[in-house]
Amino acid sequence: MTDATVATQGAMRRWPRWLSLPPVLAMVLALIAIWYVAAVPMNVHEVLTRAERAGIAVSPDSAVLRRDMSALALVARNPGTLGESWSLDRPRLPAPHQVLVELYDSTIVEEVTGRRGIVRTGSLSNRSLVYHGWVTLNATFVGFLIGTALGVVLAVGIVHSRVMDLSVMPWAIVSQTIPIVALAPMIIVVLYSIGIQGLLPKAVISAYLSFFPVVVGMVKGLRSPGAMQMDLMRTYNAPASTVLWKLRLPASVPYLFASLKIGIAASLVGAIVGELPVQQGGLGARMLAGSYYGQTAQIWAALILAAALAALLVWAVGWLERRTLARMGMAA
Amino acid sequence: QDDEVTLQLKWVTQAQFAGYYVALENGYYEDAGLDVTILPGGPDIAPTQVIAGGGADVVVEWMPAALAARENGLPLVNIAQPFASSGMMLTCWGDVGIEEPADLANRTLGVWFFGNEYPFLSWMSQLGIETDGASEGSVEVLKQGFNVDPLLQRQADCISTMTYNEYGQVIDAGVSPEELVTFKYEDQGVATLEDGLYVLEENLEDPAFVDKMARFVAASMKGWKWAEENPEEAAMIVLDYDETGAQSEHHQIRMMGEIAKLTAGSDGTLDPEAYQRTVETLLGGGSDPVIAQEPEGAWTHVITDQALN
Amino acid sequence: MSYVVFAFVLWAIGFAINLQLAGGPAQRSAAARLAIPLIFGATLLAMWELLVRGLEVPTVILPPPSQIGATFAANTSILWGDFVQTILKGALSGYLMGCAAAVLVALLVDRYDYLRRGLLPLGNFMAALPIVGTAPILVMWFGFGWQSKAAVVVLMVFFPMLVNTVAGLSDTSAMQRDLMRTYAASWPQTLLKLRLPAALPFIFNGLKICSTLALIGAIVAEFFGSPTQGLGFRISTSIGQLNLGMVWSAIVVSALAGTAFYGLVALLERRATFWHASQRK
Amino acid sequence: MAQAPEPAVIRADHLDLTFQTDDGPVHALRDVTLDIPNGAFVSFIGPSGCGKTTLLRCIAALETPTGGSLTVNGMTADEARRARAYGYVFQAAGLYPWRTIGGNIRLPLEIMGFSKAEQRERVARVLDLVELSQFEKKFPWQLSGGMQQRASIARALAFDADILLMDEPFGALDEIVRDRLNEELLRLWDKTNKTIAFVTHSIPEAVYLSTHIVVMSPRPGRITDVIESPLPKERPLDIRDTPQFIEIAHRVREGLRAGYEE
Amino acid sequence: MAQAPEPAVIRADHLDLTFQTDDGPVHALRDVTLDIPNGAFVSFIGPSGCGKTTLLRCIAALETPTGGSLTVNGMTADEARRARAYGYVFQAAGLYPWRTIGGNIRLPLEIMGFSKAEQRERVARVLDLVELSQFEKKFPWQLSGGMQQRASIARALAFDADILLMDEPFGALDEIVRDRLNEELLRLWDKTNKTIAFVTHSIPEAVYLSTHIVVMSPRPGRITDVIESPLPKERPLDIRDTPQFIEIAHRVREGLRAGYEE
Ligand SMILES: Nc1ncnc2c1ncn2[C@@H]1O[C@H](COP(=O)(O)OP(=O)(O)OP(=O)(O)O)[C@@H](O)[C@H]1O
Ligand SMILES: Nc1ncnc2c1ncn2[C@@H]1O[C@H](COP(=O)(O)OP(=O)(O)OP(=O)(O)O)[C@@H](O)[C@H]1O
Ligand SMILES: Cc1ncc(C[n+]2csc(CCO)c2C)c(N)n1
Ligand SMILES: [Mg+2]
Ligand SMILES: [Mg+2]
Repeated sequence: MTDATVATQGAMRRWPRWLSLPPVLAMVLALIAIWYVAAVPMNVHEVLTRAERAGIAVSPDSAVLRRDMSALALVARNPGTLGESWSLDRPRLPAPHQVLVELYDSTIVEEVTGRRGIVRTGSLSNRSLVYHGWVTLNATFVGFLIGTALGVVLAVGIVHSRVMDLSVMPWAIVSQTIPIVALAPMIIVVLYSIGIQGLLPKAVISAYLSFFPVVVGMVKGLRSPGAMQMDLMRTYNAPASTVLWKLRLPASVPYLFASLKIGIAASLVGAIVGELPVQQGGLGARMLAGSYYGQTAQIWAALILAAALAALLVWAVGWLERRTLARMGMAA
Repeated sequence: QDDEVTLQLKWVTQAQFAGYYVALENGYYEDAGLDVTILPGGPDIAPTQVIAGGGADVVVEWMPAALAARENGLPLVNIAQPFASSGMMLTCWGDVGIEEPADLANRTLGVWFFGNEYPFLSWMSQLGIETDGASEGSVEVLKQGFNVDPLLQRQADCISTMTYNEYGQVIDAGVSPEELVTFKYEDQGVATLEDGLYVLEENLEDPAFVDKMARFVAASMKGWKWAEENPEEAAMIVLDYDETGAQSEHHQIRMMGEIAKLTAGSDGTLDPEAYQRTVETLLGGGSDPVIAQEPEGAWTHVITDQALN
Repeated sequence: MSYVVFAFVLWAIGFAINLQLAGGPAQRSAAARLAIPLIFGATLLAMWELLVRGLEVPTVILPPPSQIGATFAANTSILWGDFVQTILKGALSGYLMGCAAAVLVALLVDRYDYLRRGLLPLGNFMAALPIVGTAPILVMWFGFGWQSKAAVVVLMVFFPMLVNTVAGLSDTSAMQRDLMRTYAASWPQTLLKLRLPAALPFIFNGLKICSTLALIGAIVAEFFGSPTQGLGFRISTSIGQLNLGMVWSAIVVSALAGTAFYGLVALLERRATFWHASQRK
Repeated sequence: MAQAPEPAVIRADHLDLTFQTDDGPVHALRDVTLDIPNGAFVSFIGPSGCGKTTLLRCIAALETPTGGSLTVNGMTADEARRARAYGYVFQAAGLYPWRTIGGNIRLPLEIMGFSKAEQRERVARVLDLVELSQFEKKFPWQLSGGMQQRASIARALAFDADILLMDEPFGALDEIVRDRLNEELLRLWDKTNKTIAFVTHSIPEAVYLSTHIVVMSPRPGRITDVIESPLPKERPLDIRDTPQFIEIAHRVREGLRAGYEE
Repeated sequence: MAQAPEPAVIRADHLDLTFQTDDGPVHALRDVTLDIPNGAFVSFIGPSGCGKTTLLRCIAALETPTGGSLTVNGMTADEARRARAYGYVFQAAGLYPWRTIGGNIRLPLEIMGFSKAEQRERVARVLDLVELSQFEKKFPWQLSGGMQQRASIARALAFDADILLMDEPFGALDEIVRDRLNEELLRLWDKTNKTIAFVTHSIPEAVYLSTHIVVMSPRPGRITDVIESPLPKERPLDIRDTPQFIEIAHRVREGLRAGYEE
């Protein structure tokens, strides 16, 4: 009777997974179309300046006059001279294909045919995004592990001690209002001074950003067993450590994973932030270098790779979550 | 058993620091019995802070920042000055009507901060131009980022550039030199010494340290001279050490060429006259001078003397 | 060395007081709930002061709180200017624009399921874009003034807010929706009378998350170009000048503003969602 | 109940409903034929999952049958819904926590566009009917479960639909509160002369309240028995100790058990 | 029940319990005096909020009385808890979703440090007792509500405490499932000879199961009546249609009503 009822509920889903692909594709296409159109007014100043240098008549004919004009007005007045909008060297907004080409060049092309590519040298080229993505990933993982461990330990403390709960929790919130990104260079310097260099400073920043969601989620999770569950343990006269191991921790697993998904994305941001000040590789260094040399396509390529990495990491945690919960018999 | 030396650069790995990378790559440091680690810098990494914390033995820094730090209680001493002259300048659009420094009034200017604003502020105060952007005849100052976009996008009429770096980027962006007007700080008489080597004063009391630094400076200068003579190879060495892989060959070779002009004529020994000029520029900062009083003991020839023998 | 010993003694004392407070009869009172974190914070500050002095940490690495306090007190007008520039002009305007836009888009997304299925996955991807990377682009697009900071903030708060609001709008039980169906209620009626009120807790959750994001976004964006004012500008410039007191003062301003901002939103939340289980004890 | 002399308000004819789920089809209702006469109090009883709720939801046009026909007041169920022909009371009170009791009862009135004055008047009337007048300004969570359930009944009564559909409205309440609400409900039904369809798990409740008891069998839900109650309209609670009552209850239990064993 | 000839296992003497809440004190129990003899099946019935759960929790040392005395097996309640003198069954089964049925039943055994072999043996035995042997490897959500509740009873039985405290264990189940579990529970009680304290809302359930029915009045919870059941130990479900049963049920209902009216 009720067995069947229970069993069917979990299986009901509103849409099969594959069904959401067409709308996503449609949105992506729409976005790309908008992007191409937007590139014209965004780049019009530079396009006209180049046209002028090439001796083509543009209106108005002085860059100083054009400076104060709206982009749309310039597009309207110079419809014939916009050919370069999608192929500028230093565009304000690179066209989608420019970004794609940059992505392709800085990954596959660089590794396969590049002077230092993996095909020639047997190791990843530091001119390729593959290498920098890898550098960032390493720091992300280490930071994520530190942050998660710290978060879990803090949460266990907070759940078991009222003093910790009352005193640490508010400051954990305050800690998140500190612009860590502004502190990153100082943190790195401070760690230099105690002889820590390379991956760890980035990981520390990464950990700082990822511990908070873990604390919040784990506190919730460790407290998720209801009064009844706790009472049951009391009737067994179980010590606190047993309650932690046998009840609180298993019960907090779904919460932990929800936090981990936020935490790993935050870790990635942390690693990237940590790479900005020190130009020693990684996607953050890459973005800054792109900015430094006005290579917008390079920034965009690194950005898109970073977002893709984040999506991948979150997906991976989600996969682990599904497996773990299924194994624990808690699959939703 | 080599002595360990950590060198903190002021900025990212580029030909601006070619001498050190050449010395490392060509084994000059090794020959001098040194095991040198070069830490690249970057935005918001203050070499002065790194050395204060003990993260480096010696740093590359601009003299204004070093003297300001000294006045703030961090006793840095210049032990060598591979850069004889300054590469800093203000680059403006010609078509906006700027021809001489006085025309800068009422303009929007991009300036580097982070301790690099001192020479600019001194210059403006010598010109008698306010920098608040509000009063008539003042300039509006923007904290420019790390690139030349503010100029190209015409968000600023002028921006700070280095002869060896940003200026080249402006040209690479398709701008012809004729479209630009530049004011070199050297020409304006407000040049300050750039890219010297600084150590903590207290360390100089240790003879072993002095000896180590002498060997370091000697090897570094050997690197610099090799770089001046072999700009292309030097640029390629720098390129090899750039972990971001972002630097381009073309740009680094050009940069090396420009850098060679600045290091030319220096054997590493600080020119006391240039020092004095720098100090006067900084002291003359009008109502808000960079340093309030004449520094003492801010440089020494001990190391270079020993190195050159 | 005695400083260090003293620091730990102080820590023990603070901890003991808190133990007393938390275990004592007053533990549920509002005063204790306020006093305990304050005492904790005060012990931390005192330990910081004593350890920095005791271990002779260079002040250009980590200044003691007393020095930070002194710098803060001596520069209130500068810091006020920075606060206005970064928080009021940059963060607040971006926050308002971003959150408002997100709620409007959420309504659209909620109305048209096609949009939801197309836009939400894309939104999640966009939300993963690290803003440190987008900031230089936005500064290039919107200039050095507060507008580019606001743009960074808009980008930063938009997706978390969107996701929360969309989740909130669908957080009605099947029963509540069926009830509206039995009344043959129209879509706007259902929205106004059921879904928006039901979404309020989620909307406020989003507003809270975004309040700290907004602050951080505005400050970070200043690193990529700014006028000669603002908290990000102050922090970056002061590090270069080795004026660490000023750096930390700016951080204090940011933390104070962030905490106050968060507190304000939390207060509004209590007011607006007094009926929600999480707000009742 | 078929061929009842009164005109049928709700008429189901060979109703079928199959849910399509990922695990294959679930037959919730099969071949349900039923006439509910005007003014009747019909209880539906049957084991969990037998389709009681589904049947009620079909009548309320919250679910669409996959076969057979269903008319309410001569219209299709959905037309009847648009005509606001019924009040629906769910198992949980389901009051909106952000509205006061008065505000909750006012909700359908606002939606249906009653004037402010009329709203006030009706809220007062139904609050009085369920004896919650002093609680108009209170919020739901400040009331006990029984009071909340009364408020939700008031909400369903406020707009004066002819038909009241109630899905285990008292399932979550304790016996004594339940007894009281049962009494009140009977009184209310008597006063307002509505047609009530009532789902319950409790045999005594079904017997005590109804003019007709519909016994259903487990999945796929079918009607196994329809018992017309010979009990008088006037029913003190004591009636439950009478042999007549016990006899009907016994018959219901037997019907249920039969459905189980099949 | 006072002065019962059997030795009293649980003895409450002028028990008082007042909760201090933000809205002032709540008197949950007042002056409760009660002896529960060895091997008895005692039901507690009373309106919602009258303190049934609170009383049970006091016995299990989950709540500390503010007045009076309470002994269990001659010890204080808390000593009895430490001696693991009782199994407690809650209204919801409350099985851990991450443990199989077998794992859930093993939980108290692990905590109490039984050997692996002993654990296996006991789990098998109690699973057999509640007829869930084939379900040992299943997860709770793969079982129906009634089966889950049986598993939770097995969990409480596993470590062989003499006293079983059950707080509305069948409150959430439907009538037919409930009937079955009632039968099973009686059988189990008969086999194991435990003392059972059982909270319920249902008058038939209380009458059907108990040797003693304790009727309680609304806040502050007091005992208004203790009815010793003359029904035989052997109780088929049909017994509920006998006049004797109806007579006791009537008495319980009157007692309840009296408590309400006061
Ligand atoms: N939306 C749905 N999709 C799939 N199956 C459903 C759906 N709604 C109900 N069912 C199934 O239809 C059957 C009948 O359900 P229904 O809720 O009508 O039973 P019920 O008699 O009301 O049970 P209960 O007494 O537990 O409330 C059940 O097996 C249930 O699992
Ligand atoms: N921890 C507590 N703090 C304050 N009041 C409480 C607490 N626990 C119970 N009460 C109050 O004590 C009274 C008795 O509660 P109890 O749960 O024992 O009633 P009950 O008879 O079990 O009710 P029900 O039949 O609804 O389960 C109630 O009024 C309840 O609100
Ligand atoms: C934060 C920060 N901003 C600007 C500079 C300026 N600067 C000094 S040397 C150099 C390299 C040559 O172009 C540059 C850009 C800096 N050091 N740090
Ligand atoms: Mg149902
Ligand atoms: Mg209870």
